[in-house]
Amino acid sequence: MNRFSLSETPIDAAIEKQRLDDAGAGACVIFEGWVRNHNEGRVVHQLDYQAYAPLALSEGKAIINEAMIQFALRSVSAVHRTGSLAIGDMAVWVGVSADHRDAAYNASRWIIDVIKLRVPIWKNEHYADGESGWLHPDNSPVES
Amino acid sequence: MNRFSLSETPIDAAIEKQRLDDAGAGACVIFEGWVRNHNEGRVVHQLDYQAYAPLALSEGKAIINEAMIQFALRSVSAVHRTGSLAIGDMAVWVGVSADHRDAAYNASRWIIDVIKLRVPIWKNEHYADGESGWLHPDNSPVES
Amino acid sequence: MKVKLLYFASLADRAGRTEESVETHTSDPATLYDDVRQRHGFSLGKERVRVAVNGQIVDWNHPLNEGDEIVFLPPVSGG
Amino acid sequence: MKVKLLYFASLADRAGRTEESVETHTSDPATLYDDVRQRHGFSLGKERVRVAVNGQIVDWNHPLNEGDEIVFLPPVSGG
Repeated sequence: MNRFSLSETPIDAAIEKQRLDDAGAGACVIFEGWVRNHNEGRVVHQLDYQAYAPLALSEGKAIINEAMIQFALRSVSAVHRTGSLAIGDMAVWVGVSADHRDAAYNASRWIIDVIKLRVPIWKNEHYADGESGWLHPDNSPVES
Repeated sequence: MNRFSLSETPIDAAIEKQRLDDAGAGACVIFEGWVRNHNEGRVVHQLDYQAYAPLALSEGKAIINEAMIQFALRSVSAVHRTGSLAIGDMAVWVGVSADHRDAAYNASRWIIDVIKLRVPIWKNEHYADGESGWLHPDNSPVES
Repeated sequence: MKVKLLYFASLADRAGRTEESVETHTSDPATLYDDVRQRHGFSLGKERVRVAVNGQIVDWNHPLNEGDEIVFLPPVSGG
Repeated sequence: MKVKLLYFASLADRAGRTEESVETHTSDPATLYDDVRQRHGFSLGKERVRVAVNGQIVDWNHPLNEGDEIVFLPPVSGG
């Protein structure tokens, strides 16, 4: 079961994980991105994620298909939140299962790195000082 | 919250994961080892894990303490099953949270690798042909 | 011809809108971005922007057609 | 002196027991392992075995004392 989805509501990690079940799999690696209370030395209160949904879905699916080709995996599932998130909320969930842990770790890391580079989703941080700003993939501020 | 434990009963991943919560953490990486239905070309029906419990606990705790020193982590928790496991059962759960995903992935991989090398736990595979055997860390058979 | 532009994130903030319809004589996204950039005062150069037409990432010289939905994508920051 | 030996995994299978008390005159685990290995027919050499005394991994020349709990650890396979 391989899929990429967007969710406007909190991600249910337990449901996502069920998609990875496979009697041939010996290793499962899950990455979760959580909203942190700090970034680049500033106190963060809240985040908004905005997505260009049709392209985000097709890019996300393409990334998962590429991972299935590159790595010896059993299953992959990934979901990214959109909308407003509070500190501690899950922003992204990426799960893979594989026969061996080498492939599982390598694929997991590759998928989240490539999601962050290619999928059209933007993060807007709201800071304690009342300011907010759109961020780059490296979490530095964007000048529009 | 950092701990290593052994469990004679099924691991509850949701409870383990709660130990990782930290408002400063932006990344969480979870590794799960599952009982696979095959190893080195043989069909596996069941596994037993035997531990030398006092040393397994002290070695496991030492590994987690070393990980906290080596990597920029917020929290670590790991638990290993003992007793009889069926295909698909979770044999080991390792969770870490960190500000950044680099540290989370590196620590997760290091911890499971070192658990497999150092913690006195032994796996006995029961094969479809009725045979069984103790295994090495590389899953090759042990000659006693 | 008439095309539809969608704006996201920092470009939407700068443009003060999330979409607009424009009449254009340009036949490729590169020239269209130069126009739009000047009009809205975007500081991001093309080397930091990607372009999607009708939901697909395309090259800057991709031919444009009547009714296309065009999105200039500022650097993404998901995850 | 009397010490207690625990056996696990393949060594327990080969020894046909999970523990035994032994009277020994040897003062270090290296010599004790040689004795036990010969008696039970273990094929694993010391280079592939670790030794724990009273729940701690120790060197092969660690001094042994009356009542020690000694475990020769075959290669582990957790995870």
